[in-house]
Amino acid sequence: MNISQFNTEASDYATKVDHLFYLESIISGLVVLLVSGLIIVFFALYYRGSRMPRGEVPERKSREIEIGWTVATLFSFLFIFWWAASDQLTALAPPKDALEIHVVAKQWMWRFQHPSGAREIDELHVPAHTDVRLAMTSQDVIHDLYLPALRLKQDILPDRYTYEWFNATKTGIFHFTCAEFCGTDHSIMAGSLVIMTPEDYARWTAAQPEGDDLAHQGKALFLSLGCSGCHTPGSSVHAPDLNGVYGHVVHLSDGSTRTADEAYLRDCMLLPDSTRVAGFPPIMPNFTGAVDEGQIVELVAYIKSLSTDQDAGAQDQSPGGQQ
Amino acid sequence: MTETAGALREPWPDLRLQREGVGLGMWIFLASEVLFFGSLFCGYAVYRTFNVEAFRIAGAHTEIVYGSINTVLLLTSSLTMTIALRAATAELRNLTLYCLAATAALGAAFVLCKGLEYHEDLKQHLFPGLHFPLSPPATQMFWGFYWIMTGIHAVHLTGGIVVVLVVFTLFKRRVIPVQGSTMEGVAIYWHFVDSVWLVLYPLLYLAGRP
Amino acid sequence: MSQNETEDRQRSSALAWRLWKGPGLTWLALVALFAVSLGSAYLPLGAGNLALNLLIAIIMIGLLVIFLMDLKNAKTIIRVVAAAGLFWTIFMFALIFNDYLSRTY
Amino acid sequence: MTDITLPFVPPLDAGGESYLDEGHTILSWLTTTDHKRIAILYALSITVFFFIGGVAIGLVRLELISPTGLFLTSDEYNRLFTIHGIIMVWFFLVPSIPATMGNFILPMMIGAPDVAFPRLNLMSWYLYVGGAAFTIYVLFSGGVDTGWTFYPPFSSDYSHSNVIGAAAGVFIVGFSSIATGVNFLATIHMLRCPGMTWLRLPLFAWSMYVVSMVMVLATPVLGMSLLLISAQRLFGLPIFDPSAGGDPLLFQHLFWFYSHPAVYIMILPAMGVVSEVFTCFARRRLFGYGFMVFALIMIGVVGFMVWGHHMFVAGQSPLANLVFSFLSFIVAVPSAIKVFNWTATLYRGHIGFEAPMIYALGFLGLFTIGGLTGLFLASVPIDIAATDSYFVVAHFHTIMVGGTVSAFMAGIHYWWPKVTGKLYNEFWAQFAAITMFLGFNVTFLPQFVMGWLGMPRRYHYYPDVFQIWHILSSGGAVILGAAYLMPLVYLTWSLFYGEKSPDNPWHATGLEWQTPSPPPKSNFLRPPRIDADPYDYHDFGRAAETGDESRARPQGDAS
Repeated sequence: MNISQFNTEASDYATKVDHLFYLESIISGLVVLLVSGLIIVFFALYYRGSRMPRGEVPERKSREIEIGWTVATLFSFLFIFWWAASDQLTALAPPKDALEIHVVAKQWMWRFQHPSGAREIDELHVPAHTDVRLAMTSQDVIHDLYLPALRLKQDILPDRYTYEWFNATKTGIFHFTCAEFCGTDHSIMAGSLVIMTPEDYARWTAAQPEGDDLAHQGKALFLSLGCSGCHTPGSSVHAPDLNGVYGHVVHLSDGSTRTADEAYLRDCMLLPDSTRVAGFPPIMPNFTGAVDEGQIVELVAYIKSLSTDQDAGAQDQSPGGQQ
Repeated sequence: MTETAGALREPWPDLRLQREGVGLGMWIFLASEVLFFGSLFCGYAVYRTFNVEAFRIAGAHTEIVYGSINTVLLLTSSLTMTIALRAATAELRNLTLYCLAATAALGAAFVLCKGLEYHEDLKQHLFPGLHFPLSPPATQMFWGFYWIMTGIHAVHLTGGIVVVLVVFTLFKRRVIPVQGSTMEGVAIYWHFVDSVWLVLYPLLYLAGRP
Repeated sequence: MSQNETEDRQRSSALAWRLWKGPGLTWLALVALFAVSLGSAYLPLGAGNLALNLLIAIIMIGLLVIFLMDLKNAKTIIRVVAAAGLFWTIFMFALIFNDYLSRTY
Repeated sequence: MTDITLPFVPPLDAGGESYLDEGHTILSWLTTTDHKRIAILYALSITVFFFIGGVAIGLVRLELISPTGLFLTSDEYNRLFTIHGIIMVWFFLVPSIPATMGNFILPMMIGAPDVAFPRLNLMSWYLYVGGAAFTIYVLFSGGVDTGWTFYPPFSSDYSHSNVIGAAAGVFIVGFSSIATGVNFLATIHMLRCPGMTWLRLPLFAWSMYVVSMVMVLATPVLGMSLLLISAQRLFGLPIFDPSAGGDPLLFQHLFWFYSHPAVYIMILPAMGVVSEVFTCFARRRLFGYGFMVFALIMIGVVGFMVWGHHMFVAGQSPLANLVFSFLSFIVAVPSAIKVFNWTATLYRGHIGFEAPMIYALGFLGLFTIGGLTGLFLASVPIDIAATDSYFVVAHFHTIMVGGTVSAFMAGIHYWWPKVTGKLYNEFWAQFAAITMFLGFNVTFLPQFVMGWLGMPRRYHYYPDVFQIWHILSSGGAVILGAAYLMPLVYLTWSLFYGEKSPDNPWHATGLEWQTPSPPPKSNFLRPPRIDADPYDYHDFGRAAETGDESRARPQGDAS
């Protein structure tokens, strides 16, 4: 293993983080030099028994000095805060149409699902110069996908989606690992991040054994689980039509409203009672235990595809992950 | 000014300061307790914000009769406790003893009521777990808080009853004089436990009524 | 001797009445508020029910703390301590809700 | 300066014999309500735990010499670093300075015969022992592997270790802290001697005041969070279970609501100690006393509002990240002010190089480094990259071990003659102080480096590119361990063979020095009274003319 798998600046964002790090290192270095320099000078001059005349210490001045360095410290700290916060804020919003890769973490392995349907374990292939968004969830405890070369880290929680996104600029093989303590084999829950040129990535995807993309796999599940029995326009059962629902606001039976994003669709399968759409009977079965996180991802991808086919703009309204 | 001799303890110079000190110490401890219960209320508030309907459904299943009786019992016990403290300050020894006994009895009645209520709840399997009768799942969250909140409150109250009984015995046997600083601390603590219940009552019993 | 005793008893019963009066009135107010709270819970006010009930609870606690716990006669430091508990709880609520209410996913 | 005279005259000690001679049986120690003896009980117990925690991390550092491990399984490794964290945080650092030096010195410093509630004080030690018993039990019943942070759902549903026992131990020891806090607050409010106004309180007393406030207001929230975890684990109440609408992050909020202020519980007393030591050994008044007091209070209060910087990657909202980041920068200001003030205190002094001063300087250097790296972690983008890595480990060890333990040592050496009436060997003390500083840096500077390079924390096996840094760090740990053992030896030695100390060997001001060493049971032979500001080492407006001059006033000179 090589240290460059960790500390390479593999994206523009990583470079920005490093710049901030250098800035703070310089400021900190100066403060340490100042304080230790002063201590050494005072020792050299005023050690007990030195002949240095001590003279008066004007007490009146001390107030001005105190206010002086309080204000100076405050402003330099605010300056660093402003710099850091602007970095943070510009990195917040994931770009639209990012390539979305689903991540499922569990004790102690990683599973990645590409939109093309390709799956991999403990290895993540991504194209360079492309916005990539990772939608992550955990099947058990809290994990954390740490991508050192991209200076990214995000906890992954059970029953919830968290996101991180990047646009890598360097190709190569880098390290990724779990950063939130998750039990016995926490320290070997790691893998390789392979950043490839977009062309290589396309070739790699094409070479993957599973031909169907996520949405098609989802459709197959949708049929085999019997969802289609109710959720089709012509069905005799009174259930919401899923065409175009993704990204739109839905009114729930308890009077609240939610936007139909990934988290909502997921809740519909696992918590049907609290996500029931107004005007529909409570007949949706609870799929907890019947589908795993990977299958939920496929089903959601299918329902999303029902919207993008007919209403290309729908996804723009999705707040999922956006800040 | 008859029996103060045994009341003064190290390191206090006089009884007035000692009483003030005990009062202050108890109030500081209560500030700590406020945060203890405050964090519990904060959890309840967060979860209720996101599960309004589930909390309403779950709240409809608490035993409002027991809850209401208990509220009145505790309010009354606070009254008797106040009188006990004032009587102690005024050196009315018998009144102090009567009121302390009444307070302990009201407290015990509360615990008894609470026990009956728990029994009733358990009969309906209202304990989060496999056989929990309500849905959606967040109703279990409400009941989780119900058990923890009432449980911790009951522990506090039981502790209070024990302390009141001990103080009662010590007064009765004239081990310590009533006008010492002891009553100060006991009374403040008792009122605090009562106040906590006044928050629990609307959160747990009135939440799902209409 | 016996006259002394009667005087004593009279004095102490007068004293007892003074002891009971303030707290007794507070107790009546508390029980009345409790009744209002219980009754209002059955009015269909929607989200207003909990708000009203909590408001009443806060008033009740206020009465209890000020009159029964005698905060009205307490030294400043004790009021500061009581306020500290409250303020720190508010810090906690404010900063935790700052997170929850601004989450979008 | 007006004299607020409290109507208070402490009882006087007739014989004036030392508190150590009040009883020699073990029972007389176990039933004592004397704050000085309780301090000694605490000192002994936290020393035991310091070395238990030290052995645990020693094994961890040994194991980490090899990237693939030497002799432990991953489960054993996880249990070792967890028990190290739990013991060091709750059984050493939190009670370290307050329960020992605070208990011993604080009442004397403000001229009180004892703390306000002596029996509560003893009870707090027994609570500590009770919590300790649970922890020892956990140690022998297979340990606990959640990390000291107890995050659910791992701790509540997935861990196969003794989480309940560990949580119970911490819960109980928390009440010991609350009891100490209540006691100190009441003591400082009610029992100051005549003339001891608020602005004449020495900084150590102020630090005890603020730290007690933090203990009282933060600890209950920790208790509640542990109780909720235990309820979920024991009874299946779904408090943090997302499938019933729960949120594991709520636990993190509650936990850090305590555990960030806990960092201030550890560092504020250290700040108090070094303020005493710097002034005494520089023969100078504290520069900017008022600002120092204000800074302490600001740190105590604002320190409660910054906990979210532990959760920047945990999944809290970006707005919350921004707010907590801002507040974290704000809380760094008063800390920086304090560093500048201590430095300025040396100006035109007569600086002596006795062991307490060297330890205090070690504190100053390491606290500066630790504080500045805190700025890195308050910046969201850097924190995202560095959190949960060795950078964070190095950062908080620099504050808590480099800072607090150095100051703890400074205080132990400074007040050792007062507590025991014996003088320790100055050469060995200076040698240990310098070794400790060097050993610390060799241990933790490599951790900063590897952390920033990408070495995650709590890792049993690690990529071999980090091995060189781990070896350096383990080597430093050996030096550090030796440096910690040295005081144990020469201080114990001094108890039996040390020279008898004069009452005030450092010619320090401060009421605790105006009484015999060791002090009598009631602390003072004559009623104490204060009629000057603290750190009265020289007249206003001028530095002390000579370093040897004692400005220590004879006790009770105004009575």
